[in-house]
Amino acid sequence: MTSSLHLWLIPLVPFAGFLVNGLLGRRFPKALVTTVALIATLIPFVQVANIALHFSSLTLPYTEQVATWITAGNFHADFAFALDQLTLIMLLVVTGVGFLIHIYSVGYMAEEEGYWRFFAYLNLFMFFMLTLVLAENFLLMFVGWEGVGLASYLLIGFYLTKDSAANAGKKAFVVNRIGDFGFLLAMFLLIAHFGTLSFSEVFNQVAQHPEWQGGFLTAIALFLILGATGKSAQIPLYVWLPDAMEGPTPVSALIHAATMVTAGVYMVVRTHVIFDRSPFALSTIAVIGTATALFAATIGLVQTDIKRVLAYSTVSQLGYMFLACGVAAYSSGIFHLLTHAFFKALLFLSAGSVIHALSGEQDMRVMGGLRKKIPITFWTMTMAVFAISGFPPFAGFFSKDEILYQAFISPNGLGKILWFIGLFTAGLTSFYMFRLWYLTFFGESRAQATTAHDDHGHGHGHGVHESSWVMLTPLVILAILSGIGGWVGVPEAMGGHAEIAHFLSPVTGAAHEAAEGRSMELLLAAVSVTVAVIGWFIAHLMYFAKPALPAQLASKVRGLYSLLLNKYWVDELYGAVVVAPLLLISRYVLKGLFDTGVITGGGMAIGYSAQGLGALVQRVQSGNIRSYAGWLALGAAALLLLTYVGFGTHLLFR
Amino acid sequence: MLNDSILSTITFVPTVGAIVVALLPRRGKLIQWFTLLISLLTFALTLHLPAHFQYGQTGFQFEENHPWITSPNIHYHLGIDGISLWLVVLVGFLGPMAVLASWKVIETHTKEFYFLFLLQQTAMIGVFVSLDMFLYYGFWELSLVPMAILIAMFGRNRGPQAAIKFFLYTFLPSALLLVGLIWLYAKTGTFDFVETQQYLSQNSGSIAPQALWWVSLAFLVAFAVKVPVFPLHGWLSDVFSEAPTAMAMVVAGKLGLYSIIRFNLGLFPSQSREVAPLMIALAVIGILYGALIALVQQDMKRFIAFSTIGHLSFCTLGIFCFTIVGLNGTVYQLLNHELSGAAMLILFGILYERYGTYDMGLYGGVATRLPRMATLYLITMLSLIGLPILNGFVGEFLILSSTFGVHPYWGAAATLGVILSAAYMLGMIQKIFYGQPSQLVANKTVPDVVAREGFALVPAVILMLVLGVASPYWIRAISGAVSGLAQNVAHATATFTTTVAEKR
Amino acid sequence: MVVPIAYYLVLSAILFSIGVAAFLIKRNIISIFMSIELMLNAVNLTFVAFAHQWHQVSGQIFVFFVMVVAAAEAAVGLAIIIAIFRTRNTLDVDHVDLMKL
Amino acid sequence: MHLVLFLIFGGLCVAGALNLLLQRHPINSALSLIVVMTSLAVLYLLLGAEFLAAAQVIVYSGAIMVLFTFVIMLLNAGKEERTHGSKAAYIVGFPGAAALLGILTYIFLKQSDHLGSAKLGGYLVTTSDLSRVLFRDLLLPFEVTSVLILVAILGAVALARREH
Amino acid sequence: MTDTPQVFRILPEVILTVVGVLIMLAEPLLAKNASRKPLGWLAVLGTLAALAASFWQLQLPAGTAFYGTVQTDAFSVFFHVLIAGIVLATLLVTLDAADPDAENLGELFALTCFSAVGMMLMTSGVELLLVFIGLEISSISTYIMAGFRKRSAKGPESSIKYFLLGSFATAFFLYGIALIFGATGTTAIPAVAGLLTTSQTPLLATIGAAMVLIGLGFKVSAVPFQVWTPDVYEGAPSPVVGLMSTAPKAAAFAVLLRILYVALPALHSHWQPLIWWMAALSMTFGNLGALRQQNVKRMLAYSSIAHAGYLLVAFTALSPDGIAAASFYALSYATMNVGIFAVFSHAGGMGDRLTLVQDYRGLAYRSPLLGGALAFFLISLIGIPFTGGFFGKFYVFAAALHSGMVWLTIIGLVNSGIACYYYLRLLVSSYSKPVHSDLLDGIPPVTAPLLFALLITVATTLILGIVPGRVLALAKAGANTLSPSTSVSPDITASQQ
Repeated sequence: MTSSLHLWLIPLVPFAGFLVNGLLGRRFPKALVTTVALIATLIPFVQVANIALHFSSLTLPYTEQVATWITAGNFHADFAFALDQLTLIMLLVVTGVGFLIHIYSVGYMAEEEGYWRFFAYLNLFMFFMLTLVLAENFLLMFVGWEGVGLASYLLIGFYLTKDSAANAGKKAFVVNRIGDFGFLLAMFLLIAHFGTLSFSEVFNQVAQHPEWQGGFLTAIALFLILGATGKSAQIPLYVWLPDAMEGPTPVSALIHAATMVTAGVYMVVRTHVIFDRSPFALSTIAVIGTATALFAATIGLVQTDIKRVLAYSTVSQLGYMFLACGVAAYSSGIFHLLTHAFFKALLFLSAGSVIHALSGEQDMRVMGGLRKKIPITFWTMTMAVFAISGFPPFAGFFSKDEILYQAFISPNGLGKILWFIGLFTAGLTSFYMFRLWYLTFFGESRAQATTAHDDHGHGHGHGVHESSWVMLTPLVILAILSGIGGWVGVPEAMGGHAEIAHFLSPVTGAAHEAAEGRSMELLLAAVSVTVAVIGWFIAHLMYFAKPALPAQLASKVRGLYSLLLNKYWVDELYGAVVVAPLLLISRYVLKGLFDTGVITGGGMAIGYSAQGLGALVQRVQSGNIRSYAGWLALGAAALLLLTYVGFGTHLLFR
Repeated sequence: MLNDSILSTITFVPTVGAIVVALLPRRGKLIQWFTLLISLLTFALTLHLPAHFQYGQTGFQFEENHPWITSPNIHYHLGIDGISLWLVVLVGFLGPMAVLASWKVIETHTKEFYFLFLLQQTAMIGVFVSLDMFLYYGFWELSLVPMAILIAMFGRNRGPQAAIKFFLYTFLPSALLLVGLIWLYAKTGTFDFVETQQYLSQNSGSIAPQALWWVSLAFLVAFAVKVPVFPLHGWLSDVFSEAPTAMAMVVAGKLGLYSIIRFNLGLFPSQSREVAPLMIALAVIGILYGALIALVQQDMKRFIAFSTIGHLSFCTLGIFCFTIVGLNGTVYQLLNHELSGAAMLILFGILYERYGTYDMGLYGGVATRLPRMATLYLITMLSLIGLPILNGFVGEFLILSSTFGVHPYWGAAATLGVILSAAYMLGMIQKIFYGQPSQLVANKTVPDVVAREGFALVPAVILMLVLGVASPYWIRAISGAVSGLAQNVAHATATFTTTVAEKR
Repeated sequence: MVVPIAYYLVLSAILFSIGVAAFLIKRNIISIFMSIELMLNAVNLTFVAFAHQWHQVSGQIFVFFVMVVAAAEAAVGLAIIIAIFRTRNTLDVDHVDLMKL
Repeated sequence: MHLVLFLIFGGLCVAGALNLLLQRHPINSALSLIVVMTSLAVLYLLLGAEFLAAAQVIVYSGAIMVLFTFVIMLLNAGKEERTHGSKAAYIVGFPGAAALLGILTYIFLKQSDHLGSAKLGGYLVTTSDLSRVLFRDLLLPFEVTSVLILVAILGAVALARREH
Repeated sequence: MTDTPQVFRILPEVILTVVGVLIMLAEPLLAKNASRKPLGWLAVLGTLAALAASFWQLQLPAGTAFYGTVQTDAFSVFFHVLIAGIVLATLLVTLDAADPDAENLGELFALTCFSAVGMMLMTSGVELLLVFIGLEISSISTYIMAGFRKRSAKGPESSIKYFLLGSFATAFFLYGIALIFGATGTTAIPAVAGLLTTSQTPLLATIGAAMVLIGLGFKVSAVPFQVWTPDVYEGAPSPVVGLMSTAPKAAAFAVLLRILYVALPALHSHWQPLIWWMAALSMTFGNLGALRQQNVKRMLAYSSIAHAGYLLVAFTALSPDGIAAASFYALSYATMNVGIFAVFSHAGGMGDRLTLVQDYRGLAYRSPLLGGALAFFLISLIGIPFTGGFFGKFYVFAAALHSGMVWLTIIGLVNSGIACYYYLRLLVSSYSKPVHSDLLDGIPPVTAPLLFALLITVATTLILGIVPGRVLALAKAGANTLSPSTSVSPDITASQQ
């Protein structure tokens, strides 16, 4: 069935949804808005599922050239879509998780005013994400890349009246733009060296020239990394993700957990041909990934807001994916992306359901004892907590373990150290996840009578209750997926046959087999499980057995605790080092001193000096006839002198 | 038959309209409706051009060449090529938008306003279509007068000073431009652009290089002031804050940039090559300088003025890379920025109509009151900062990629401008639209976007999307003319490198 | 005995510059007016001298016309002086400086 | 003899002119001007322009100077007082006048050998050839002077007439 | 002499003289307080007749009359038409501005006609004597007209200043003629050139030329001799200033053109530096002086100094183009200036009610026609294209640059840049909101003669700006008659390359 798959339809339907809701949504009833939004997400999911079923019979790589976008001189870029194994997985994740979250947000956003605006922006996001994933050249990917940044800006700033939301939105967009700056420079280098931006041509040229090692390829790779860190919230450009929690929870789930933030990883895997040629770039990715994982995990330990904890855990898990790409284990990176999409979306949605239940309350110190009150949310969240902490047989265990294993056996020198830090972070992950788990669901309820701050305005005050079914079904589905999601990639060592690695091998190249063989893999898996258990045990000890312990511990290491609580003061550091001086210079030096001083001042100076000369000239007119006659006589004498002296001297009158 | 008189009709329909406006009685909105009719008619006529434009052909089309004055050999010579084609259509398109924008804001002296407005239209179209340098200089100077008088009449508080400053800033360098023109006439014996171009390219050896250098500098300075390029931008923020919206829309950018492309690159390729490093440096500084000051501007009109300086510096950057891609990007970016810049100015204008102040500090939370206005602002803002599917991105990308190819470090510095533009634009949107409704906004109920304003802005917004997505239709015409220019600059560089070699 | 024409010319030059000097020094408008008459007379002398040298009678005719002009100027000048006297009742030229700068 | 006469009357002229300069009272300067004019008339005689000399005495000193003295008397202009209107007249004026004199005399003396010399009776102009040139060659200027005189009268009347 | 009767050569002058005399005769016949306007219309008719006569002279074969004292050729006709046009416009403006029973209004009309006669004689006279007499007639009549408002303090003062300094300069002019006569033995302009080559004392002629330049420099208010202009223009009534700043100046330039290019082309290496310095200084001095000037008429006095400078630039071109440019500029400057003074005299009246720049605030709103006309003339003075002012300047600088005067052109154009500041200040103030509008209430409604005068001036400026072809042809024909043999230009090209 090699007939055209109409790939262009996949992004276009959500865009149509956006247009319909955007333009006419205000006058539509809520139900109509919901149906339009859901259909606009369902159709691409169905189409992708259909493609997935017939996938084996496709001739790959399948590209679809819709129209030329820009042609100027010898530069050419067009609207072209491509499909291969990697795209298929990403499509499945985006449409699948996207559709579930759409259903969830029907319930979650029911009472919000501007309901239609939310779904319009959500559909817009789907359009840009699908364009990003399906793009066949860097420029179209950049369209998606900036587009998702825009959608996240709109959705973070959805609550118009909240200043903090607007600030967070602006921060997200600007930091993304810094990442896009890197992406742009990479594209310019590509144009300079390859003359084109389409993936197939670039990769063919790279393949034909084995002698190209590093040099400009490293430069391109490094700039791509800068772009990726911007989008996937890695050090140093991760600062916007925690603030992005200002947006509604479904947004955090969809954009800031499952799809948008993984765009960086997808881009690295898509362009792995370039990265393979520069070991330096690969090791930078690995180092950045590991460092971010550890760094975010440590901050996550002490956070009190439930969504902030999940945000830092997302940054940390993305660190793992970057680590996987860093050690050239691209398929395991994608595998972790897949599983992470399931359980992280589940965590956010269940957290949303918890917040919904507590009518807007997000501070864990005020929660507790919800196990009985919201059982289904409890059980689904438990599945997710076990998955993320890396307990077999849940999804998280297989994908995270695969990454650690690949790190351990990776040829480049840092492998062992990275593995160890990864392991330690896995322990921290299980600790803060179970901390969250205990604080939210166990112990007695610490909710004071008046809920502290009701910033969402949608908490209907009558007691804690389980969310409606429209919110719970996605939770259940995602819980199932988090459970069985991992089985797709069970390594041979544990009896599975790593379907996902084989499935992705045509795109990411064959995963290299380790010399030590299976026993080593089993040993490492065991080690990681024990670390997860230790993490759980400590969390159990501190938050279940002796609830007073954390306070004492915190008072003993006061300095470290406040350091972590205030997120290493990174935001303040950026503000002081970059933002404040920039504003200061532009306000006083540029605007004050230079613009008014030099430019306007210069003009005025010329004006006044001319007027001064004019005054000088005017003084001759003293009004007295005799002085006039004097000037006349002098003029006459001067003229006569010039005639006589000027006899033959062509002085100046050129 | 129509083809050889279309340009004259397009140029002089507004003048005829102006004369009729002068005679109309001052009853009700008669003058406004009539001016709208005239501007729509002009726009329709300009649409005739792209319809009958032969894309493959190089050189000028729709040419009209009649002798005008014999003793100094001056001809009435009109013609357009790929570059000026779309600029004429742009002026046509902006006409009706301007009239709609100033429908309600201009209540007193409407007759004078619309008379001078139509005169300004003729002057601008004249600049783009005239190929005889005397005629060109005529229209170039004429375009100053209506603008200056309108600024003086309708300035908010420092109208007269701003008018004089604007006039002087452009008039003084154009006086030197006239010296250059006459000097060229003394050498070539004709004012015709094409003949002068041939003459200069054939026997560039015989003319004293030093004198030619000064003449090209005079040309460049006169045009750079109008763009405005970085150090010569003193007049722009005053004019923007004083001029009525309809005038501020058309004042910056196109005349200066078009003239640099047409005359500096056309007549003095090797001199432009020599001055290129300086101009690129000024352009990049302009980008960053404009963006940084826009970041801290509190007055809306000055904000848009510095943002315009930033964006137009992109175009100057594109010109002086001398690559076909860059030049295409420049002309396209010029088209798009004029469109989006005009739309943004109109938006500021209608906001001023409602709340009566341009100070951003007083605004806040307008989005809750005027959602449709907020959407229009959002889309225009996105197009200005270069969101990919909108029109701002295509030009910017082409310029930056070509600059990066020629001067990587300057290219990288210019790309920083992309970040800053996002920062200050979003800052503006947040100050005005998001957050709690400010005291000014809260207790004043104003209508959202009315039909009249909708007619002015919605076509512009749709065009932003269409220009962003379907750019080959426009670039096809531009690249034809531009590749000719790039070749003769490249050819000149051959001679240039030799002259540089000798100099060392 | 012969007198070189140059002597006459020098004499007329002296008279001319004395006329100019008088214009600067004198305070009374009528005296200034008289200094102009003196300058005209100096020029007449030059004319007659050159007429003698070139044996051209038109030089002397010129003097006649200069006289006519001087007469006309005298009439008008004195009328203006009377008009000044009527409005400012002073003849001192330094007081006649209402319009300046 | 010609030289002696020239020196006498030349000296008289210069003396009269200086006297005009130095006198404080306008009537004295008027009289000194009359002296200058009559001595000029004699110089004209030396240069062979008898008719002109007569005209000079009659028209110039007779008519114009009489008009001057009449007006001086009419306005009974008193002695001038030393008002210092402006120093510019002196600072700028005198060097100008001196330079003027210097250049002219220098040039005349330098060219004097080309200029030839004036002999007494060398070139006598009779009234007949005077009138032939005046009323034939230069007829138009002669007629036009009538317009000039008309303008002068008109002006004098317009300015000096005492309104009702 | 030739077939055409002699009188046809001086037909315009004769017509105007007759009209002047008729006015003088009719004036006493009118009742004591009857309006003198009919006399004005008589003068207008006379000027129209003179205008027609000078056009008619075009088809006469070029030739001299009255024993070679007067010559009619394209050059003289051009200036005759120019002067007649100016006088016509000024008469119309005087008719509009003057209140009917003004004292000795009749004399004013007569004097205007006689001054026109004097100027026309200057332009067509080729005998230095006739030129001198013509100069005297025009000067004396302008002295009298300057002091027209005898009642006011400023009237007589401006007239005495103009008179004393005028005759001071005329003495120099006369001395110049004497020296030229001394060097060549003749006072006929065409003959001088021939005799100059054989004369032993060419230095005298050079000094004579300088003296003539001094005399005429005063008349055209070029720099070393422009001190009188601001005071006299401020004192004289506006219509008269309109006449004074244009017609005598044009006539003086015509005389200068004839003397320098017909009589003394061989001495160009001496007088060209003089004119170069006079031009450069006049432009700079005039423009700088006007920058701070608040009084409108003084400002325009400085501007007339500057425009004299621009015109002198054409002299330095030493080519037929230069002469044509000079005469064209004289015409274009005249129309602009007469036009703008028409507006001032209507707005300010004979008594100069509106003197300062800010008095004119809001003029355009109070009476759009006057405001529009003022704006148009100021734009033409600034030198905006499609107006006479621009084309005049362009043509002058093209001629100058063509013969190598690069630096002068740069100075000139930078000066025109500076100049637009003070013109613009007036233009902008007329379009800004009025401060004290009671002054503006005094402006009478626009009358027929003013309308007609404005029509002539605006139409001429537009024609000169947009289709100057025919006028240029006439100017070039005049230039060729002046220096047919391009004896002047060949050697200069050799020297300056």
